Amino acid sequence: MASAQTALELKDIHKSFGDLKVLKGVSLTANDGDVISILGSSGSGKSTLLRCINLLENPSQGQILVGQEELQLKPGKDGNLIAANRKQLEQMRSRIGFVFQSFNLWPHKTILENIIEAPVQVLKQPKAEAIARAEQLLEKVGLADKRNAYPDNLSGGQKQRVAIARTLAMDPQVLLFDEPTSALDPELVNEVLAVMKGLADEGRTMLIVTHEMRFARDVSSQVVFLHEGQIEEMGPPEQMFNNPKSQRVQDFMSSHR
Amino acid sequence: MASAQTALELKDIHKSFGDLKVLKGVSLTANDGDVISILGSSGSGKSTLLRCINLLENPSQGQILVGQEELQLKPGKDGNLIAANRKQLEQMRSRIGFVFQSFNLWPHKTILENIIEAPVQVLKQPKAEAIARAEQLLEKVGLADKRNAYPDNLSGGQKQRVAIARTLAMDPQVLLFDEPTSALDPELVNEVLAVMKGLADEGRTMLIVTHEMRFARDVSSQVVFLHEGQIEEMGPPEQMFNNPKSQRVQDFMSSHR
Amino acid sequence: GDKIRIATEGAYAPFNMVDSNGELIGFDVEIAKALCAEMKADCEIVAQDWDGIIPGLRARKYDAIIASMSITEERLRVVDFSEKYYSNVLAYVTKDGSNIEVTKAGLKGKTVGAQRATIAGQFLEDNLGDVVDVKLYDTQDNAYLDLQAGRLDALLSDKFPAFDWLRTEEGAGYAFTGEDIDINDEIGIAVRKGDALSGKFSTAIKAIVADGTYAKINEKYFPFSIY
Amino acid sequence: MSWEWGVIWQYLPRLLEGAWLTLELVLVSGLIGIALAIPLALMRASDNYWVKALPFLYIYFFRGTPLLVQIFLVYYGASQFDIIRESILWPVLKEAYWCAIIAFSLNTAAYSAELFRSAIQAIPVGELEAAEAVGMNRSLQIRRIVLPRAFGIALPAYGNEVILMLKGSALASTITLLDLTGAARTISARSYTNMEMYLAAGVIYLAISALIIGLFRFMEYRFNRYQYYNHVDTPKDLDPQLRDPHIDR
Amino acid sequence: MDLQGFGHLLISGTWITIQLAIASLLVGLVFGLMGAAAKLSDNRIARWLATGYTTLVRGLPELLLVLAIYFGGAQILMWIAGWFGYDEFIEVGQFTAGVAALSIAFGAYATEVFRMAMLAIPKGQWEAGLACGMSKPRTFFRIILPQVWRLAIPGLGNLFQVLLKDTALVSVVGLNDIMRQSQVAISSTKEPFTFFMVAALIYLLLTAAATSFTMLMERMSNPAARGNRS
Ligand SMILES: Nc1ncnc2c1ncn2[C@@H]1O[C@H](COP(=O)(O)OP(=O)(O)OP(=O)(O)O)[C@@H](O)[C@H]1O
Ligand SMILES: Nc1ncnc2c1ncn2[C@@H]1O[C@H](COP(=O)(O)OP(=O)(O)OP(=O)(O)O)[C@@H](O)[C@H]1O
Ligand SMILES: [Mg+2]
Ligand SMILES: [Mg+2]
Repeated sequence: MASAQTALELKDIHKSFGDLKVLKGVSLTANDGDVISILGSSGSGKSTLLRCINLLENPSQGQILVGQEELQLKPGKDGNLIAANRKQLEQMRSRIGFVFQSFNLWPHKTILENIIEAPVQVLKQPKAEAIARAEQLLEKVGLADKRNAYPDNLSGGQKQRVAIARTLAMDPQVLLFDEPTSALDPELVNEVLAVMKGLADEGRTMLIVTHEMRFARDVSSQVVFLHEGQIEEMGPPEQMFNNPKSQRVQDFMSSHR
Repeated sequence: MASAQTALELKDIHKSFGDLKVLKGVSLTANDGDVISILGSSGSGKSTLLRCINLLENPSQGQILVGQEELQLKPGKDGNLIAANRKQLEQMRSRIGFVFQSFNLWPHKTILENIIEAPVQVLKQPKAEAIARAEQLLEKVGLADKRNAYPDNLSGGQKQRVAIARTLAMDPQVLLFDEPTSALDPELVNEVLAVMKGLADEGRTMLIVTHEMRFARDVSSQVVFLHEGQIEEMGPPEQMFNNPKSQRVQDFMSSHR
Repeated sequence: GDKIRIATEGAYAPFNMVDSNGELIGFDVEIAKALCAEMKADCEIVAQDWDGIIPGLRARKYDAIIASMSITEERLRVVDFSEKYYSNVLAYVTKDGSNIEVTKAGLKGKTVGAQRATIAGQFLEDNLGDVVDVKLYDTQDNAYLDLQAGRLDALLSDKFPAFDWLRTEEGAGYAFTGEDIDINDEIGIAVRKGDALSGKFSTAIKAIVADGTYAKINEKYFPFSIY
Repeated sequence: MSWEWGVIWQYLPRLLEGAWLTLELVLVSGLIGIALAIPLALMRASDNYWVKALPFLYIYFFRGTPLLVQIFLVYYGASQFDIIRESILWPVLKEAYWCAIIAFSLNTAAYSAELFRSAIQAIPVGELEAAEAVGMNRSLQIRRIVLPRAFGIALPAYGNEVILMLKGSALASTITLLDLTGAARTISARSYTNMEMYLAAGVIYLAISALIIGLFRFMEYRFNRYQYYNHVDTPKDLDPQLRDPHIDR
Repeated sequence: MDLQGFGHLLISGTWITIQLAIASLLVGLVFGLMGAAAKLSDNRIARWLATGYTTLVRGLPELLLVLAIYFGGAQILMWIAGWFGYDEFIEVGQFTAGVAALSIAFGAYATEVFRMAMLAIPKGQWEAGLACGMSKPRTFFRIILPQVWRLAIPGLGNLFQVLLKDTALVSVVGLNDIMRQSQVAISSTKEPFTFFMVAALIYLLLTAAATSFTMLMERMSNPAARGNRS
């Protein structure tokens, strides 16, 4: 794996909701194999940043590149940027995996159907192949025996692991996680973190919004601290946790041990 | 105030719900001016006992006397005792005030209407008189300015104070309180306790189920400890708090400081 | 009491219908009034949907039906009738020049309409039900509407109301076809079983026929006698 | 009141023929109604003001006026115009059967569209975002996620709508159709046994309702399987041999 | 509104329709309250009767119900009266029969609405009334019923819309409502489309009026939501 290859690049992302400026110019580069943790207090814009990357939220300004390819944007009616080319957007989204805080599994499909849905429908994989792959993934997240269950029958931690498997089934270049463990009971958190740690060890490129300090410290290659819509400081975890430059980060770290 | 006059007497009250024996023979006498706190762990039958007094719950066995008058009971269809004479029951209920944990104010009536409802409808007081009295009571609980508000516009503490005023408007011989502060935020609890303390100082006869140890100790003349449907021990607060005889009460007190 | 309540349908021109004032008018109504005058009775005439006109009588909503009702065996089982106050024949109405032969063979596969719960309707069901598509309407008016709309190839109707309709603007392009069907159909006044009113009406009918009142009313509607 | 039970048996075959027509009317117009309701519901759920407004008027008209008026408008009303009588639509509009189907379909489409719209709007946003995030295009989202989910959510309410349609279908009798009510009315018109016929028809209607309710229970069970799913582990878990801890999986 | 001289007929038909709807609403509400009370009562027979009533009526086409009550109502009434030795003729007019049919149907649905509303009122509301010494009926009428209205009105509003439209069915038995008057007009003018369309528009106006009325009632029934009057 060529380590200097860029997997994802954000340039000067801005985002407002009405008068409220939530992101005020965020730039960020993730190379292949990077695991970037995004920290910041509530309301600092972490979720919004992540959602802007695959245009679940339309940014007001900025550029987004996946691999070397730039996502074509054009101004929309409400002043925000929208995709200029839906086909390209859909294709790019299929290369970016997004794991939601609240899982968002499709309740009317079985676990297996949840996982093969996108590969079959979007990537046009043959069904048999998609199923074989899904079974591998379920094995990996430790849920091989739940293939025919429905999401409502699973615990929170199991649901989140299925959500991760669903995302991995698309074999995305970059994985985005928005607080993947905060909807879970403390006991279930570890299940999910273990799976994510496994992914990091495999060399996956990941951006993770999280409040799990220990995880951010142990797993990330980079830690980004967001404050009022801007990057206050970023660096390797040792530096960010042990001697951050910014007072804001120091305060945050000391209150979050 | 003749202090030896009996205000309320319970003799050997039993109550079962199906197979579950909740009260197993409780006898209790409250003289005029007594403030009796009833303590006990959850499920020990405190609420049930209070509700049996004015037949919101039908006891399985026992006698209830308000003043010198005995409530006439007869066996009902389900084996519990029911009022033999509805008129007497209604008349007795009008002499026993009940303050609910969850206030149970009537949301479609203003505060003033809530208070005058029973005096006008049950005691047939002239409306003007009832209003004058209600205004005095609102003054007393510190809510004179809310007379035309509706319950939904009040805070929890204010609601409970209105509920107390509503009960006082009937000028009852005995007041029963079922955890009058446990549905409230800690800040609001004090509002209500202050009003209750005032009532105790006036010499009202009160039975109070509560978890507020400090209040029970400072205000009561008697403390009753209920355990598994029986009176485990009763006595003046100094004795009950400082050197209870029963091991059960000692344990309870030590875990509830 | 003395008051006699009489029901009519109000949708069977020219025998009974409603004018734009909401008043009931027509041959039946005038006969009813003449009979009441003859009997010196106080009468009230009410409109009633045809479907329910006999049940209404039996339920005592009114005491008599003067609504161009044929005297039939089936009806006689549930009500009594006075003697006839006119005689009816059935006739087919088709589009002018449609050349339909109104025989069982000629009507085969055609759609023929009539009003529900009438002699014409029963005649169709009993005699042609197996070869033609019989459509039954709540009112005669609706049947005319469908004839005009072209949904019906032919309409079997009592002859006189159809005669009246053919004279109107809407009826202009239509005509009687084939022979009249005389099914020995007499029109009488229905009353509840055992009610003495039937005799009184019969007497009164004879009286107005005799004194010329009947003929005068008849003239207003038809250029020939229908008694 | 003397009841003539015999006539019920005598005319039962004709009543059952009528019941069959009733079922046919409900089924055919129900299917056409859904086909119309789905695009209408999607339009109603749209964010675009104009796309939303058009079906609104349609729905408002059909929900605000009696079905009887609608049937008469289609059957007697349309035939008033020569243009319609001379158009190619006439062979269809000429038939009372199709007029009833048209009126019932348009009517139930309006009601069902509102049902489906609220079902679509009840789908948690996250489930749609999840579809979007994996790169599904709009039509794929609608086909794979929105409609199946909305259908599952709307199913119980839609069952009620079908029952209402069954009851509404009695109005077919006013435009010469011999549906269950039409048959009962025609028979009683000549035998004067109103109560007996209405009673018999009523019992048949209740039986059909029960049938429809049962059908929808079954459909709901099949379609919303996930709500009824009882966790049964894969067969290998049931195999005692494989449950032996010494066998490495 | 002239409509070739038939405008006034339609207006009088509208008036009949309105009378019919309002009378059926009032009687139907009584049926609904009684039905709900029976369904919630301790008496098994009352519950059983009420359940029979609602299942039966809700399962039958309204048209069939109108026909059955109109043609059979008097017979049944007289039959029942006969048991009590009363043999006189019982008059059931068209209007009465129409109101009976429509209110029986309305009442069956209203039963469910009221039952839901009654169940939604916290038990504590009853207890607070009883604990002051109020009798059960007094508590019901002074405390519970006013709150039931507030919860039931949206549901009743929907039912009223349905009722308003169902009045059209009564034209089948010859009551001179909007529908019947349109047909009378059509029989002279031969313009079915025009008159049925006018009828449709009148119904739309009526349902719109009913909607605003419901909204008004909804506001009136919830004094607390009208704001703090202090
Ligand atoms: N759809 C929206 N419309 C309006 N304001 C929004 C919207 N989404 C987010 N915001 C606002 O944007 C700000 C940033 O929100 P965001 O969800 O990105 O914060 P966050 O850093 O993820 O916080 P948390 O840790 O609580 O999830 C907040 O003030 C929020 O209220
Ligand atoms: N209506 C009822 N039906 C059946 N069981 C009941 C009922 N009400 C109370 N119980 C049971 O009776 C027992 C005593 O209940 P009660 O409410 O009197 O306890 P308590 O001492 O007031 O407890 P807490 O402090 O939690 O309010 C409990 O086990 C409870 O589950
Ligand atoms: Mg967030
Ligand atoms: Mg309690």
